[in-house]
Amino acid sequence: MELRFTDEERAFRQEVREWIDANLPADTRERMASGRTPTKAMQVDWQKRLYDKGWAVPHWKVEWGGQPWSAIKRFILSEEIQSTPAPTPLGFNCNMLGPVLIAFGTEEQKKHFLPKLASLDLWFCQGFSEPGAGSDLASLKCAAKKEGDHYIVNGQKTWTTLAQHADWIFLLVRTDPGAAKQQEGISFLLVDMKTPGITVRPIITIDGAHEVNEVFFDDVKVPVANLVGTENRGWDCAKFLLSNERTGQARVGASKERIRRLKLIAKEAPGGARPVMDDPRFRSRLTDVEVQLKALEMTTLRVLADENRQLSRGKPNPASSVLKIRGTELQQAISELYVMAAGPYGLAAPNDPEADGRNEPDIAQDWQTLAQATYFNWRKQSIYGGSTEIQKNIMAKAFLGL
Amino acid sequence: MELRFTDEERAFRQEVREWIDANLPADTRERMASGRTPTKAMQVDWQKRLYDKGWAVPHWKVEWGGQPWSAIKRFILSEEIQSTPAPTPLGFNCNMLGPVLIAFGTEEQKKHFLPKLASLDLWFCQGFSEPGAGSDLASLKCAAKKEGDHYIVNGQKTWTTLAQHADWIFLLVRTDPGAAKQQEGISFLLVDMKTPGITVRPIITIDGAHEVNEVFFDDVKVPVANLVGTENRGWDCAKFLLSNERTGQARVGASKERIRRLKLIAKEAPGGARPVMDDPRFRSRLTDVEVQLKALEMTTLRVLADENRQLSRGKPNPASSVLKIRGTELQQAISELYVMAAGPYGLAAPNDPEADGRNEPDIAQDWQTLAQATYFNWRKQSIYGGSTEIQKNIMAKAFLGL
Amino acid sequence: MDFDLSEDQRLLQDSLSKLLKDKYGFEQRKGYMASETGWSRDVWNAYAELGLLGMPFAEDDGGLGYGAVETMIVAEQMGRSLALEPFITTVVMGGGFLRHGATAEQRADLVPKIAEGKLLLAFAHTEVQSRFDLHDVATSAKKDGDGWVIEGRKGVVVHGDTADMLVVTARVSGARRDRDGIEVFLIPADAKGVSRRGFKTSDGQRAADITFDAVKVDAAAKLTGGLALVERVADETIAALSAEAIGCMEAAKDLTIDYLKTRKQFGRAIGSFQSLQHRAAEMMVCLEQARSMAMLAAMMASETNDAERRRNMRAVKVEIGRNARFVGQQTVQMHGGIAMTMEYAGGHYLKRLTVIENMFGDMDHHLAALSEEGGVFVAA
Amino acid sequence: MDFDLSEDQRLLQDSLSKLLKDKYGFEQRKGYMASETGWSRDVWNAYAELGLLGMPFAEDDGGLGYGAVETMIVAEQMGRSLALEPFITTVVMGGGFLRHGATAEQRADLVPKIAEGKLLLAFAHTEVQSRFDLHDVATSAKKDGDGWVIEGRKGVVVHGDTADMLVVTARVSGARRDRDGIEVFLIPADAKGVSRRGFKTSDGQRAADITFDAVKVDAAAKLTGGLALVERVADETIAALSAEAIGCMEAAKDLTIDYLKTRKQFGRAIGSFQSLQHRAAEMMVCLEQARSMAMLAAMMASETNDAERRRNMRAVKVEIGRNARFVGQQTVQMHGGIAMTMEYAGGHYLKRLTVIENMFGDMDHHLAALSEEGGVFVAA
Repeated sequence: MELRFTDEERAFRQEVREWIDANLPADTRERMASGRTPTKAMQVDWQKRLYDKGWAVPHWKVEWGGQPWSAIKRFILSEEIQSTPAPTPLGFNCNMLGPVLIAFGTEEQKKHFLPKLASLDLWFCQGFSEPGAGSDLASLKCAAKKEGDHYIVNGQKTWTTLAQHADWIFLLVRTDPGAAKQQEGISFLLVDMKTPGITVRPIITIDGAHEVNEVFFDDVKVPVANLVGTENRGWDCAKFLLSNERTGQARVGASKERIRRLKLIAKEAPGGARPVMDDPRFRSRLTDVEVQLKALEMTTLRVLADENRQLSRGKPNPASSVLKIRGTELQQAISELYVMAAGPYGLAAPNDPEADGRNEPDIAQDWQTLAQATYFNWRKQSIYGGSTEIQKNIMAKAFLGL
Repeated sequence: MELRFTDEERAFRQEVREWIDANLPADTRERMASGRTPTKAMQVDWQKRLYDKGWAVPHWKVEWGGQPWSAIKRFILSEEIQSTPAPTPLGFNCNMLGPVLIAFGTEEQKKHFLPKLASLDLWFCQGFSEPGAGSDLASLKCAAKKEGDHYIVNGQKTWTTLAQHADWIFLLVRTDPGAAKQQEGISFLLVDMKTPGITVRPIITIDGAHEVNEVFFDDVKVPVANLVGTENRGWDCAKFLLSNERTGQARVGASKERIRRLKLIAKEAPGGARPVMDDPRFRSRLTDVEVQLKALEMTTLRVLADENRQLSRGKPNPASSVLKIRGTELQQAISELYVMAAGPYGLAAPNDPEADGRNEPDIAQDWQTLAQATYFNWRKQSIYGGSTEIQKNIMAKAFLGL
Repeated sequence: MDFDLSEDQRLLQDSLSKLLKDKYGFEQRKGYMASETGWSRDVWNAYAELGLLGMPFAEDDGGLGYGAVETMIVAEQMGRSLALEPFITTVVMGGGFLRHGATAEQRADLVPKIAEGKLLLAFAHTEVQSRFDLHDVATSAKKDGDGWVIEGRKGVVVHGDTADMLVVTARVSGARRDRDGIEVFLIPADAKGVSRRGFKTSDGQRAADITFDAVKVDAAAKLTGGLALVERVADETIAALSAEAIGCMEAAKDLTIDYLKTRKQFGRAIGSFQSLQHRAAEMMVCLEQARSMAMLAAMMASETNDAERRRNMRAVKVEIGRNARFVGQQTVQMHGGIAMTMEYAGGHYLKRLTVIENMFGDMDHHLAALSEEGGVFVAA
Repeated sequence: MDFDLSEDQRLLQDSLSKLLKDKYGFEQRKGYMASETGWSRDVWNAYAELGLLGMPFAEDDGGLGYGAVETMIVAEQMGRSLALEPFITTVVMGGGFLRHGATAEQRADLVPKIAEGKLLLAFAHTEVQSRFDLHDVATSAKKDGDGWVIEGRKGVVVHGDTADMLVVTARVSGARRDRDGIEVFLIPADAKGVSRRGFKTSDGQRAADITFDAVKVDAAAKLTGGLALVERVADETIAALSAEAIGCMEAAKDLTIDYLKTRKQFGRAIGSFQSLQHRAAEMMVCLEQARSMAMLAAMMASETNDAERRRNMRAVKVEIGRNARFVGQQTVQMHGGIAMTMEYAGGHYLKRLTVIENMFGDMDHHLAALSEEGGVFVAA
């Protein structure tokens, strides 16, 4: 048991930090620091830089552009990116579809798609959830009928994040409606968003943002070559994909950055007699979140360090469900601290420099106007990617034998 | 809607306060104020004084010694008793068995028992729970077989509070093991604790106290005249009894007294640089509990004021489950504040002036040594009398229709 | 003590409830919100017809002489419907300043206009540095002959963009945070030197940032009462906001329960899952505790002992805030994604409750003040 | 970074686990607790044979030269069994003072005795006014020729009733709460002027109240290091207590899960109720977060940057405390009545966890200090 970073790991962190400082465009950094999501152009530009450096998909097999690194080293890179803050490589491409293709794809699919996923030459979105299939994903209805060398897809997906930016979508569809079990008869398809018959309709979330969409499929022709894995066995791909999702969800680096920023802000935040940071109650609440985040950081490292053993064990580390549950709770708690710091001026809705400015920028400070919007937006964290309730069901089943 | 106490109610409160001040023996008051339960002698003496005054069972029918008061007036009396603090009239006699006898008892039973219950000439304990029948009370096994003009009782009860003081016990027993439903075939019996075949075995709780007991019945002969209500319909009595239990469980007056005392203590409690009360974090926690208690006080009043309507509605007020859930939570929270105030000297186990003094009294201050014991003991609050989980089940069923 | 509504009160509740049912469907509300004012002049006129706008004023002044309980009833109904009109700013706040601080002449002039729906008021108080402290006022009022000159900037003036008159706090003497030297002025919104920039609030309602640049007002503009008047009206407003919050929570709870009964996952209504049942029960507990506090607020709104009133109102604000947050968050959580969208009422309740929580002091503000002042239960 | 145990560490864990399985059944433990010392001399000797008592000392001093990870392993196992012996007081605390503050001669004399199980130590520090402040010391040490005279009273000296030697903090100069002027003395428990009154702690263990009445000690009794030494040993102790807490929580969790699987109500195992399943899952989350912090504590126990070590150890204390409280309370709640009794282990875990939470500073103490000192993540 050696619980400190090695000199090599420390040196690597320094290298990453310096490289990011030298390569991250100032406007991207600024936008990220404000707490906004990056624009599409910023995301693409930054991921290309990471790709050129060989750092976009370090967790992939080396032959597909990965790095022969330990999990800890990958954690360091990811944490540095989050805590700069810089955009994280697109999860749909790098953490979801990429590993699925490496595990289940044909050689052609791998050769064609993997480099484009890593470089973000193609932007993928995820077509899993449906209006009637949320937590109960396996009850999905979106159907694909084989006709010759095509599938004809009909149905609807929802909560499709950033579909408005996407070039392609990976899709769970029902190919055998007569299968004995719900989980059977599902297939995993890759679909070009430009295919006729696809309609994307924005869903505006309560913070006013356009992040998610409904996607409608009306007789959409998809070449059979775009099937991933075996027909009717798409649930295997989905399960594999979902089980890869968890460590990333802790987002410790991003939360640390948000806290660091809040500490600076709260030192200046107008609070009547004194800055907000000088209120012992506010400070205690903030520190309390920091403490939990420190614990979560250690838990993340434990799960990562256990990764190899986990593979041979065939069972995830009991601590891995902790990451999603506490990680999202802490992100939500931090967003509440921002609301608290913002005070009455937090009532002003945010100015979006991208959109046709809803508010003039100097009504309140930028961070104040974003505080409540972010708080509202982040309520999603405990809902999507396996809600807290679903995570606890999983824990009760898998680890407690209940 | 008139949300203030009337002048008459205010005057009554003053009258009660003065009477208690004049009549409560000093040693009883002192023992109660220390946070200990009263001795048997103290309980009996005090209840007799209340009885003589006509205040032991004001909620009973007037013909049986009750008072023609509004629920609010009864609340005032009860709150004043709790917040003095003085012993509350014995719940088993006054809130549980008494109302059951008034509703279900024979004329002879009423005449014989009710005055003795009110005056505490007879001390009753409650024989409901069994080792296999806790939250699931209806699965009880303790059996009574009719033989001539007697029932022969065999079986075991547990968690029998203060059985060591009791003269009699009221008992749920299974009289028809072949009944179609669990709730059927149960009867409600009154049993003299001196009857041969009854053994009381103490259960020592984690705070070291002897409050509860196991009670064993070995061929115990109970006259058929001691059956309350109809044979095999004892569940009706039990349900009636349990539904009467709730408003009392909020114990707002007692909690207010504990908080008032804690404020005084914490002003003197050694806390390094300053008294504990001067720590803004401690003070905030304390105030936060006070706020919730204030809300609970209002909720209690609402439920009480709604009492008549409730009877005609035939359904309890939706707010009534709140009383048990929040009431016990707050009592537990207050006990945690005492632990916090006590600091390192709270590690000393309590001195019990009744028992053969486990610790010498001046190792730490009396309240410090009691803090953790009380905290441990009060964990029971959310378990007994319908656990928090059971309360929420009830709410989901009754009020939410889930 | 009696928690029942009188016949008249029940009538008031029913007629408003009927009106809102008719005029405040989700789609109708969306339309009002998208309009320039952010609320409906039509509905406002209907309120006037119902008598709501003259409710709290003395009959002698042209009002109905109703009390805090009636305000509670009305605000709760408006909360249920997430009504957008400036009822609280004009009638409760503006009305409060007129009732307690204006002269009989001013009331004779203004109250009938309010009651008819022809005059809107807003309270311009918060400044960039003041956070939630009512006594933190940098805006100045300097003597100018018989009148005054007002200079300063006020932010987050709720419904300040559509108000006809502004109730403005300004300092006539002392340092920025002194309790003495604060006065309250009644200023026409179109007075020379007043400039307003309207903006959206986080719950989609409207507010304004208002600059007072050497605004001259006459002597009568100064109301009587200073900071004590401000605190009194703030407390009356807290009572009304608390009732509005109860309406929001009640409606959000109903919406959630309905959803739990109808939404199916894993082949069964999600309301059959015990963890959600218990959460719903906890929601109910929170709602009842909050409701008790809204009643306490109505009772305390007219308390004449200032310290007693403030103390209780702080407790109200803390407890309403705590429970509103739980109910708002769980409304979204138990619905899942659907309540994250603008197209569903669930999320809008969370938003409105969040705004209410952050008006006139958040939980920590009042908890801190209350604990400094000795807590809720002070020695008698 | 590597979280795996080495072969030797695993061996240590296994052999201690075996020993405790053998010697620490619930009934056996009750017997030890009821004895005069409150723990088992037999088991203590078995620890000595296993080498546990010499573990942290340098090989040159007669120890095994083990580090904080080994201490963590041992304390965790002891926590699982609710072991009563003075391992932490003698080996971790007493040992810490000897390792960092004693001369080579003192160590040569004392360490072998400790390792053989023949010498027990206790740390006499807390005073009636000091609460959790390590620098709050009223007990005085006055120069007396070459030696010192100690005068004062120490309370809640854990295992102080059976200790052979006491490590005592006393003030040689300055005011009661000055950081300077505190020294640490090693005093035989039978020295003239030392009087002890043993008592039970709330978890059924033993402590003493100790008075020092003009106790004369020679110059060598003063260890080197003052308050910095005390803080260092306190942090090492927090690390060991945290590991013990993990053992308690783990065992309590296991006990609860077993109970959920076997206890039947309403005709089914209570573990089939989703609300209890989710609570058990939350317990698991708490346990894992606490475990992470116990590991952080082991890592930080040897950190040479004092501020860095203190900061992290405060975070550890807060997080262990929070999660220990949840796990302890829920162990009782999910069991129901049975865990409220002395005859069942569940409640004893709650009690031990509560005592650990209140040793060397409770959550609020460390949270306050940490937030005053700038928080967990300080600018690099």
